[in-house]
Amino acid sequence: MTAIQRDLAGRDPGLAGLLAALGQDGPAAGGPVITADVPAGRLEDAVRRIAARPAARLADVFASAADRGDAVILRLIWGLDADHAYLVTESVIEAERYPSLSDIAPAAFYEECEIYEQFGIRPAGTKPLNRVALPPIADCDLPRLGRAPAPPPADVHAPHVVGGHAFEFPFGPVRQVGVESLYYGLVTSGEEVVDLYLFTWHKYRGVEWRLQGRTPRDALFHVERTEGLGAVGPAWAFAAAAEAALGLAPPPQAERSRAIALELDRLYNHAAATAALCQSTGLVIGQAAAEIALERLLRLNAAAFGHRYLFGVVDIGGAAAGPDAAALRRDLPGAYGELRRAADALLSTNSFLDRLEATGILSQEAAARLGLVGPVARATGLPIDVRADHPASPYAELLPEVATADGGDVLARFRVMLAEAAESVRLIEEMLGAGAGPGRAEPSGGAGGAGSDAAASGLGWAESCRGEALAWVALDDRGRITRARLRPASVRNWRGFDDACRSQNVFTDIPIIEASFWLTVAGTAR
Amino acid sequence: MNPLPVLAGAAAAWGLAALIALIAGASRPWTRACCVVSGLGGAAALAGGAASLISGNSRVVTAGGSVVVGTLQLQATSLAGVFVALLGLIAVATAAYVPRYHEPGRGTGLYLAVYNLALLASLAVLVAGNVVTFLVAWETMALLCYLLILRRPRRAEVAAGAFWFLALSETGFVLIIAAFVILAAKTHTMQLDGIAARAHLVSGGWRDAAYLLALTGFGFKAGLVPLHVWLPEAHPVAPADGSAFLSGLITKLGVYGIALFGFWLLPGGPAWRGILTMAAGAVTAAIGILYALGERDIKRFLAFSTIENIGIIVTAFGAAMTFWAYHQRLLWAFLLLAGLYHVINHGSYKTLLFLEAGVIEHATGTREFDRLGGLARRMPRASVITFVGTLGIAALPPFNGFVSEWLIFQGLFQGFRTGSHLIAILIVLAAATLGLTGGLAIYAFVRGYGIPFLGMPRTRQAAQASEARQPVAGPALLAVACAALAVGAPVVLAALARAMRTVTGVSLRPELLPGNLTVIPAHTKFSGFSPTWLAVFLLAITAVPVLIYLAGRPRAASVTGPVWDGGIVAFKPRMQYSAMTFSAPTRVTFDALYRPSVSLRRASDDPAGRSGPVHYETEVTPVFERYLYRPVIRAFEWLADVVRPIQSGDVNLYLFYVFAAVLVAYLIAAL
Amino acid sequence: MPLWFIRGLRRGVVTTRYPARPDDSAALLPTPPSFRPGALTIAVADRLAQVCPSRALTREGEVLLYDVGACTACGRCRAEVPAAVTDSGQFELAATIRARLIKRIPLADGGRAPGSGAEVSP
Amino acid sequence: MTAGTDTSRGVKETSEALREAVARQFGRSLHIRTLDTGSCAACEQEIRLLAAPHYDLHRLGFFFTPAPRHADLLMATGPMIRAFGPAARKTYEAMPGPKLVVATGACALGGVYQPDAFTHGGIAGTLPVDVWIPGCPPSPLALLQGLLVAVGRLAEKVQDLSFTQNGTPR
Repeated sequence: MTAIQRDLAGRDPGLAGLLAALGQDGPAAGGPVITADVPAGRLEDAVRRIAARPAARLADVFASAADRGDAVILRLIWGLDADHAYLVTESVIEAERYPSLSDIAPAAFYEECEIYEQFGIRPAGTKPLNRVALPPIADCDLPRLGRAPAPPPADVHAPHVVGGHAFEFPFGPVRQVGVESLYYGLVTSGEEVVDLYLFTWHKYRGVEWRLQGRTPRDALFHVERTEGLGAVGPAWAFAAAAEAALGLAPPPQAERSRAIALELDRLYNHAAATAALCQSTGLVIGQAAAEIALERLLRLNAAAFGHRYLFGVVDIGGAAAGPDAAALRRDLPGAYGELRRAADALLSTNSFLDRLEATGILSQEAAARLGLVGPVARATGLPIDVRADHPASPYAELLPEVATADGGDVLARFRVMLAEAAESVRLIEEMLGAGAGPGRAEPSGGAGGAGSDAAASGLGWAESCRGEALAWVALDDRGRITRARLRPASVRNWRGFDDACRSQNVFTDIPIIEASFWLTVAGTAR
Repeated sequence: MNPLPVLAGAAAAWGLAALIALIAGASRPWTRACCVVSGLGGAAALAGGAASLISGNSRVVTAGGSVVVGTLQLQATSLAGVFVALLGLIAVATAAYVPRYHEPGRGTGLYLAVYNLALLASLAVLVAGNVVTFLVAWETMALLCYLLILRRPRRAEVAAGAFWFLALSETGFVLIIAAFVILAAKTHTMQLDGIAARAHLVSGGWRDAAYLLALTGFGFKAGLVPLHVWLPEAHPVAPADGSAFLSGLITKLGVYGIALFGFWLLPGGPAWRGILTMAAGAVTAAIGILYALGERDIKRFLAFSTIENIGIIVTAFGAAMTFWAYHQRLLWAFLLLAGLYHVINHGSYKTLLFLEAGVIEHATGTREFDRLGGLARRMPRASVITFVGTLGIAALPPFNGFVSEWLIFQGLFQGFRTGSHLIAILIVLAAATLGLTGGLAIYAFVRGYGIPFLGMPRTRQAAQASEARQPVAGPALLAVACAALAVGAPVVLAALARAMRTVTGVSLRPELLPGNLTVIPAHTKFSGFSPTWLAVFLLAITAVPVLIYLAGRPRAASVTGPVWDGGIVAFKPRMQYSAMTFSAPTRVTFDALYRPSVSLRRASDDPAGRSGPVHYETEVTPVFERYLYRPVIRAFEWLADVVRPIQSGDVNLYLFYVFAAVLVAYLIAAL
Repeated sequence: MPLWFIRGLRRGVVTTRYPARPDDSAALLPTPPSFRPGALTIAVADRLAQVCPSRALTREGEVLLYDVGACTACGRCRAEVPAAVTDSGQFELAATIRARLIKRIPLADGGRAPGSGAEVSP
Repeated sequence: MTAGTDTSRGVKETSEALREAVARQFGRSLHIRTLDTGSCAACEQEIRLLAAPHYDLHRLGFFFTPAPRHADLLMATGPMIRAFGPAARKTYEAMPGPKLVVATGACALGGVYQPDAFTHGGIAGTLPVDVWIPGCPPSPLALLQGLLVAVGRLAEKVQDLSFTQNGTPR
């Protein structure tokens, strides 16, 4: 994860003040990742200070068991996009309760629920939590990352009761053909969608628990299979985290090889999303056109990297496979041309556009509040793109241009995806020019950068096809994982889905909205 | 034969029943006795009504006589015969229903006394031979119904509902008096047939005035929009049989009044009179069913559906008058006939439905659609009987509602025979409105039957409902009547047609029924169908698949499994259509009329996006109460405040008032 | 819509003729490994079993048990010991009995010559 | 429908007979219901592509149906999350017999996940599997071959492959 180093001088001086307020000395905060220890007592104040900062978003919240006793280490990851840095605050929580973060930064709510289920500590206040991963079975004794919560009191989980004249339309978990299992509780007044909630616990596989005790390379195998559609982004984030922990610097051609894989990943996912949009709007013939493009892109992946879904490209410390440059140069224009033609035809088909326009509108305020990322956020006008905000090599030199749109409706998302696809093609051609191939940086000296917890933990990120993918890894001195945190973009963007579905939309719009979000359940129920 | 003695017997029986109830109604056996007597009276009335249909107008019977109130005159006309027969049918069914429905007690005794007297008064209205008799009987009937509604006077909404009824009824009564006074004054007679005979003496203007007064006055009782507001208020608070009586008969008395003026006392008249009546009917029908779709309370729902049916009947009458104005006597008589047939049909199935609503209320303790569900499994008898009534009122073959509505439509479709394009268009417009009404009615009764009886129970009361010891015979009798009135339609129509000749002077016999059980809408070569054979055919085609299934069952291997639920943990009652969600599309389409107000509370409005409980309420604005009646009421209150100073309590002042009044009276007389 | 129709005609047929004719896109697919028994010693077998992330490879005495069903064709074994492992090129792997997917591959010379593992290592 | 519950041996003999019955009854046309028991969504994408122009499984008489009531064949992907087991069994039991179950992808065959508190590590324990399709994810071509094997229109090849160079790799 050799991100280009920026020094404090290049940054907004306000940051130094903020860090000082957090008790940080300036120089230590040089790199793209700033770590700050915040005592539990001052956590609330610190969150207020950081949240008040412009272009500071709460990217992730997670906990890990401390070495001693029942204490829990609460980590908040802030994306300080204007400062091109991530800020990681660590707080040791001894008590059962900790300051309610979601009251200050609403984006933290989902993670608060996760942490309750995994570590048995819950935010202060009486607001109920939601069920995230644990199935609603009376004696559910799934292994936890930490201590299991006490038998939950009645007020922990908000009951999904429907009152008055609305009724709940149950949809799933076994839904249409060829889609993932997901349960919608669709509350409707008969015409419009009054409310919508999701259950994903029936796909929860405890991946983070699974990774504990494995070597990073062994774990990478499971990370790639956590979210198979768009596997490169999370894999890269995880590998980057491990590299940061191990102090590895992948060779440039390997980084370019990863980046090419990432852009190919983006291409085929946006093609698949286009096909799904056509399907949801009943435009079968357009779906066929998009699927031709999709299949050709997948075959291009196979020709270039040996796997249709680009598994096994990313490796700890580099790339296990390099692109077949000849095949890419030969087939990419044709495959992308298919997508381009299909998209142009779609954008001139009014019956299609009418279904997309003003459907599933998501306000910029909501996107920012809920901490959404990727095309969904960019379609509301938020220019969040890790490739530009936190450029890890090789993106620092490439300067990808961030595609945004206004309106936040399905059409806006569609346009953003198309623009990104075009940009990806440009990036791939540029990187092919610079040369890409396999390669791996071997750990210098003893594996696992023998040492203290700080040295053996790292944060990694990548702009997956769905947006910012984050990973945080802590290794023990034998180089085995003690705690791995995976945060694919799906985890973030699902929480905007019900917002987009609610109110002015009717039943038939929901598949369209789902297609335009193009998320996976596997990614959020990991 | 002369029906009057039979009817006298009915009256006597009801009087006796009232006496029994008054004296010893508190105990169960005496309650039964009272009901038996009352039922006998009903049977007598039924027979009498039939007799008066067969025998046509019977001669007048005069009794007593005094200068002040005039004489008591009774007369069984064939027009009234229809209503008398209906009265008898309802009385019999109710008599079979009451003993199981009402728990014995003093209140029940009084209630039954009032009820039987109300039957008596209604009969009197129908056989009244002169104005005074009619008016006295009418007012008695109204007051007794007021007491009927006041079965449980402690509850506020009961008092309110009863008051709505009384207020509107009295308002209408004043107009009715005025109408009669005009006719009596211009024809110099108080006898109804006398008035009918000399109606030509009345000048056109007065005729129209009298008719309009009558239409409005009786409209209050019949429930023409916007004079309908008492029905949804009074029906829910009365006991089930009480509301059945109100809907089944009392509203029909209003229809009788309209028919009395429009077809007997003042037949014919200018076209606009018919058009106006038709328009009033069409509007009533459409608005009635639309409001029914917005209702959550079964009895209010049924009340609005009554308004709809009254609208259909009045539309038919109005169209008939229009045809008269264009010398289409055949269609005139035909539509009157169709309207009267719909009176009988609606009387039968609406009574049935109200009685069953009472059964449901007793079995579950609620009348709210959204607290019921799944009753078909718990209450099979009630569900079958209600289903018959529902098919009837939704005008679906092979039941009676279909026959009468088909006849009305066929009549309206012949608007072109008026020869005037404008009129033809107006009539067809009315037909279109009735078409919309019919469609919405089916929608409304799919809801009205499906929500309470199908699906899964929505509350514990619904899940534990039981129909043991619930009345069956009464509704079942009416269900049979519904079927009979459909299958036997040609016969009944033939009898009606012959009877109506005495009213209309037009013979429909050959045109309407060329034989072989086929019904023809007045003009041959237009259309025609046979309700009897339709019923037989429908039974046959339903029987065929059943037979095939029964024949094929032994061989076909079948596995019974649970419903496919998409793999959810468990179905919840909340996961099915509720009454309000089912009718949401109409609420959206006609929101200009409903002006629905929505209140929504949901946990997911929390900025953090947590999901949780949702509560969604939508209310339909009672437009007429709010924008028409409330101002009127305010105006009266204001007026009351204004005139209060007159009442000083000073005796001399009051004497002066009397003197002034007498003086004014003399002056008027002198001029 | 007619435009779509014309576009479709212009696009032509892309549908594979499989199974009537072989499909050349199959050549691109990742396929499970195929082993050179000559180069498979006990030591190599253990290394392969250790490197396989989906536990498709296990050594049972002098036999390498290869579970084609569990194999994800991730290619790690090939990367670990290129000399002993190649691509099988097989993608038609459907089986009606699970046991048919488990292959027993005998190890070379009963696993003597422990050094042999070192020769094939990269 | 206890076939879903009792484990492989009892099921195996019946599944042979079953496959004959299926081949006899609907040799050429078959309706498919898919079931995701915890996959990573890649298998789902490949299954969706079966209907895409490049593969077009309709030409072979296969059709997708969302209602298990109309389905003859269940394509199950993923390692069978324990919490999802009841839903999976419901789906299987909602299908009319004779019916086939195709375990699709390495997860479903027990490759990626080992049995533990979260997953059964493969669907064999929950549903009676008739055809096994390896691959991570199995390519549409592999899926087509598996489906054709399932209805006995294509002979399975894997049993006479040895996966050794001097064997018969073909």
